[in-house]
Amino acid sequence: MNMVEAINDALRQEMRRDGRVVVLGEDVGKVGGVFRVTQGLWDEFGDERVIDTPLSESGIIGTAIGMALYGLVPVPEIQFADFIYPAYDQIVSELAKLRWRSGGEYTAKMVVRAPVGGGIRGGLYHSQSPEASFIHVAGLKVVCPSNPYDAKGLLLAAIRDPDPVLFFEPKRIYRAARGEVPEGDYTVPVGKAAVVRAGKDVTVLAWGAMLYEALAAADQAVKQGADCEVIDLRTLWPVDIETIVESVEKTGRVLVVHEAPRTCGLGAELITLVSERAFVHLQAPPARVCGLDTPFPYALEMEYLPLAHRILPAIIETATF
Amino acid sequence: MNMVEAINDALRQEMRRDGRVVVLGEDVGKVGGVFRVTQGLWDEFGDERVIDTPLSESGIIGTAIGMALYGLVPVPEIQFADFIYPAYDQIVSELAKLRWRSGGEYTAKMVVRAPVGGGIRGGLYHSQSPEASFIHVAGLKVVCPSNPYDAKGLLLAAIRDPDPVLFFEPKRIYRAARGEVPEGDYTVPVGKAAVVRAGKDVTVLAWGAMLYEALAAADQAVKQGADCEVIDLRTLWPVDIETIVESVEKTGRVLVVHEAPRTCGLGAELITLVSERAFVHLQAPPARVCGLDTPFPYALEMEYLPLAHRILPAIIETATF
Amino acid sequence: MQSTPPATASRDDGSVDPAQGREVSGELALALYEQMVVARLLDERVIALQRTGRVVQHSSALGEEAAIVGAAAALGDEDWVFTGAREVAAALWRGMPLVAYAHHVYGTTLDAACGRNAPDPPFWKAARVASVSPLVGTQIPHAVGVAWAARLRKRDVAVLVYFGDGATSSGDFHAGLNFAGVTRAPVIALCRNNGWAASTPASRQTGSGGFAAKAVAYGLRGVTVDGGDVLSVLRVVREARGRAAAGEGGTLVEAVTEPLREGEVSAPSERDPLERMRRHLEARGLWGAEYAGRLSAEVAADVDAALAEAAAAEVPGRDTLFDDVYAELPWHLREQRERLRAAAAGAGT
Amino acid sequence: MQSTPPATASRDDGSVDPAQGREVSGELALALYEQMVVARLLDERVIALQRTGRVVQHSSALGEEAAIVGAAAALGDEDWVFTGAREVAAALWRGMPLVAYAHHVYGTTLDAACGRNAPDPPFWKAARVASVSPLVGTQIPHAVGVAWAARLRKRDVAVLVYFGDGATSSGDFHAGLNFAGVTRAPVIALCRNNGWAASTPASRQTGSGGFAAKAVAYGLRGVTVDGGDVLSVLRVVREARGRAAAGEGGTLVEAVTEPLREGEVSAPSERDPLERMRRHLEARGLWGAEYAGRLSAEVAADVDAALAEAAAAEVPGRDTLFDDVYAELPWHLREQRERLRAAAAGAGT
Ligand SMILES: Cc1ncc(C[n+]2csc(CCOP(=O)(O)OP(=O)(O)O)c2C)c(N)n1
Ligand SMILES: Cc1ncc(C[n+]2csc(CCOP(=O)(O)OP(=O)(O)O)c2C)c(N)n1
Ligand SMILES: [Mg+2]
Ligand SMILES: [Mg+2]
Repeated sequence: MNMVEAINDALRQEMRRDGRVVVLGEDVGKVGGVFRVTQGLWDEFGDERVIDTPLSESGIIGTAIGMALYGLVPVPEIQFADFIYPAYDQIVSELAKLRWRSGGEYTAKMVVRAPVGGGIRGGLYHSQSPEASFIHVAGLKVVCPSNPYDAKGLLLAAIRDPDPVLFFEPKRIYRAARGEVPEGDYTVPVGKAAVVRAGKDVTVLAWGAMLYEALAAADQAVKQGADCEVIDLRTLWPVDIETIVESVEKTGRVLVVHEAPRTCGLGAELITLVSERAFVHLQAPPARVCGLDTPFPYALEMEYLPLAHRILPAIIETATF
Repeated sequence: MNMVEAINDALRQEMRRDGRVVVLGEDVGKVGGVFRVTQGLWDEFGDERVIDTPLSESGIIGTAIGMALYGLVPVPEIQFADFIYPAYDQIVSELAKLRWRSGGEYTAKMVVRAPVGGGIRGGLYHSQSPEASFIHVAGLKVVCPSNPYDAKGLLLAAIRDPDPVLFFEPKRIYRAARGEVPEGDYTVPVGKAAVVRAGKDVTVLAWGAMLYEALAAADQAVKQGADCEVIDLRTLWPVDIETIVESVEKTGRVLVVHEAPRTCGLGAELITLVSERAFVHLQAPPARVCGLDTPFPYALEMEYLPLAHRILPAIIETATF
Repeated sequence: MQSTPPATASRDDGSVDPAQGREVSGELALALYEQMVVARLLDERVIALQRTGRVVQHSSALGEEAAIVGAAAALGDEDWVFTGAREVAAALWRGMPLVAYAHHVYGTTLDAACGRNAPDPPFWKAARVASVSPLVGTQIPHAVGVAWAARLRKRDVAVLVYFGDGATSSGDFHAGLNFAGVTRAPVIALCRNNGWAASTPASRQTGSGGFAAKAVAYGLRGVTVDGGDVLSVLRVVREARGRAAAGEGGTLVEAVTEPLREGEVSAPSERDPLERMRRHLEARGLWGAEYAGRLSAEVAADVDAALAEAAAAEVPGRDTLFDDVYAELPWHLREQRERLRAAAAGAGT
Repeated sequence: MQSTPPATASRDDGSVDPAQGREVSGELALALYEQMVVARLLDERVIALQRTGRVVQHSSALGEEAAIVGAAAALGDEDWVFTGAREVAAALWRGMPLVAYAHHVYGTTLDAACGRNAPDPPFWKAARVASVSPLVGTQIPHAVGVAWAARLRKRDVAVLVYFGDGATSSGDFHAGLNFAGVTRAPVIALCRNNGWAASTPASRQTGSGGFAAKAVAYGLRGVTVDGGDVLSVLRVVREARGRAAAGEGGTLVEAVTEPLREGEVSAPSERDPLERMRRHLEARGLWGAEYAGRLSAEVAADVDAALAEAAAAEVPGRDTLFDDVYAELPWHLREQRERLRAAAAGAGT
């Protein structure tokens, strides 16, 4: 199964299991979304549970909040994460704060799905990774799976989570990442990272599509004598701090890879967390290999992305510091 | 002069000097804005240069972009920074990217003014400090003055800057921070920090209203043997990295204070920058004293803010590590 | 430039036509009046507290009580209400106790919102009065979402959402009402047009002339009503509620109000909605000096007792900050709570 | 449920009434037709390139050429144009060279945008065709801002902004047109209603029925026009341009179009706007087989030459990424540029 199929499977299973779950968004109905993630759901569940909306992201999230207040469990789709900004106010000012400002009396649990990241020649407005701008805001959980197994398990966990979850789907590997996915019900817990490559010299933190670049770089690095431990964060916030710190205490070195712009990205937070907690263990400056502090380019997107050839020298530098 | 008067003075002078400058926003006209920052401008310049707009922040920034394209120099006001999110898309997707995406042919220079921060019992929606969510986005400059002299000089520099600038005004000290302000024209350069207290033991980075808390804590810390160097960033991005690194190379210790939530705030970026550049000089874990990762509270706002009594123990801990 | 003259049952002297009003029972008419009297006095008291600095922020409804109470009174128990900042009386009408509102004003431990929000609007879950932020317009799509969900669930539940004329410029007004039109959600969007958004006159808010006219853009029904006339507002919103029940979709009601400036309250004008309703009751023989005296004494006692109780209550403790950010406290908030405790202990507080 | 039937000069057979059209000179009529022919062929060629994977993304205008070209032709040189993704022909009409567009499609060093954007829309500063993002609706307030600024400066400059029916749901449609109504900005908002936003039909986009009806909400004039009839579009937009010049404010034009599916192009229908204009020219004696043959040969040669030239051009170098983020390169971008150079050198690229 690929990621698209795994996410589709999770949606279908949960919609069968829980009649409160509804999917809404632009073009999610009959055509099954731009990436076909919701394909077939409209046929099975009809247009009262798989709903094509007007072209307004603020309206999608705003009305989904109302649906959730009434007791439904909406799973809105934002067609590309780049289009989430018109809904930024509804997400950060309303969705994130509702439970808190109402003393826990009102909640609007939902999972906001959106494809993120570059690598499909989408240019400025079809390639961004906006996680940091949501993690900075209290009250949201943020998830980003890197493979079909996690995608299904995390989505099922997210839909059952009592808090609002942003579920970012790395579109570059929608079809490229394939793997075994159990047919039945299972969850991958929100908040748990996975050590996908054990190693002793450098801890590499990555997620989504860039995980594969980190792994590729790690494979090359080992030939140059640097044995990386690669951790797939899976949940970006609240992050699995224990797994991270445990690894860095062992390796004494840390490197973060992400597609989003470098400045004020999640990488800065991860490095700061590590510096605060494992300072005495650190044997080299923490390092970042990130997207650039420029808009996301079209013709030069492979220059922008933190691909293996950029990660490798940073690993070696960190390992040999 | 206080901050309100200094900002008003800067606007008035620049509007006299440069006929292209227009002020627009909700209630900026006859009444001179909620905090009276634009008071008197409507009388002097009339309703074609000091313009009350409909209640739409996206419309304010969106039309200001058009005005700037035509050659005007808009200085839009967002009544509280908490209300900037409906305009987030126009700011991060359009304003920030216009020069880049048009190969430098089109630009929309403007200064977006907004009061930030807590301490006036404004609660969740009248107290926030959203700088990090804009610094993460390439193409914007972000400024936050802490005193009337800098406020006037930075605003004049910002209006003359070729790039879009977000000008965040710490409302808690709008009237409380007073000082000498030259009558005539002068600028405080965008991108330059100020060392406001020299010291040798710990570098403390702060800005806006929290600068005074940092200074108060530093005054107490020195009695406990910790001599702080306090730096007022003034420009939050692009930050004055030289001044910061030079100081940390000297002190070997760094602490950041800010009101915004801790996670993924500017503090994380500053600490990461320092860790990347001055790792061998660091003698203690870098520290943060920040707003909490909760929404901004009403009754308990003095618990939320990183006041001197919270900064002091962190300074001592850092100094004695 | 209203498309249609506002619906009103008022006579030339401004009072509400008793003939018109007979569709409303004496009991209901008195209840509406009394709710407006409570709202008026509550506003006056809280404004006074604001002057002393004891209360930081309050959004009063002086002169706009009829639009607020009349609309709320048209709903059923199962219906939902989303207010703007000024529609406290709608929550009270639906059963929020006065003292609960007083605790909200003071942000005490007994505030439903745990003192987390600056005053106004309050919410009251038992009566389906939703939690609304002071951000102008954001509640409109929420209200539409509830109504839409109810329609999907085939329940006869309607949703009333209040907002001001300024809010019609917000993107969320557009998003909300557009979704309402497409989904035929049973929503009643009540625009209280008091002519101003802070210092900005309605003429700089829209080029449309009237606000009800905006309904056309969404395929909703639009109606303008004299917002100083509680019985007309009640009637118009009841009609809208009927359309909702019949599956005919949403209605945008523009209630034109004349807010009183704070100084005007002590000298009630002919146009004051309380005075207009008073004369209506008088004409129906429901109002007399004795009743008036008893009512104002009772209301003052109730309001003052509520405010006094809340004024004496405690503000929430430090630890409560961290609750309800998430359903469960995650590690980073646990740490921040510990650190805050330690700093407070160190500072001796 | 259009409020008014669309303005059209078409006769029963779909062709444009020659009597109607005589207000348009033969020269202009031919120019309009030729621009539509160019647009059509360009679309066909780029769609073919997309099929091969050589071009990643393209927003075609098949069947909607008349609405696009007719509106653009109503403007003066000093006027501005903001397109949506499909209005490439408006930029070409105003003088953007074909080869410049071709460079945009391939994202070459000669692309005005330095290959930074995925294709469509292009911009062309010399002709006041603005830079627009593919985000639906965001350009509408920009257009209004330019128009408003021109009005403040007392210049007779109008602004044409194109968008689709889907865009009318965006918050920025509302914000932009609302500001236009209040400021009486000389803007012409051209909604190309092709019945669909991606897979979503107009009936799920709005409950309003027609899109021109939305003008009422802003105090703008609203008019519906047959978007397959280039001369009617020209006339209606000229009228709107006249109102703008006279200080009468903005107009929302709904141009109803019938987009062709890609397979339909080779078999032109009676409703095809090119065929309709062809028959108009024929009726006026402006069209003949010889002309047609020469025209299609010339257009094919021009289009193919432009695309071939751009296909052979280079993509921009790595360092160009960092230019134009700010007016001057700040320290962090200088560092990132160095690091990128080093990594590329290390990787041997
Ligand atoms: C998004 C947003 N922008 C601005 C404000 C500031 N503000 C609060 S009330 C108000 C005026 C509201 O006017 P209207 O909607 O007519 O309501 P009224 O106060 O007249 O009842 C403004 C501008 C806000 N709260 N939220
Ligand atoms: C803010 C935003 N949301 C969603 C999209 C994705 N999208 C691109 S075009 C489109 C449909 C636009 O429909 P319409 O406005 O009618 O224009 P048409 O394609 O029919 O010409 C959508 C949903 C986008 N580009 N921007
Ligand atoms: Mg109002
Ligand atoms: Mg369309």
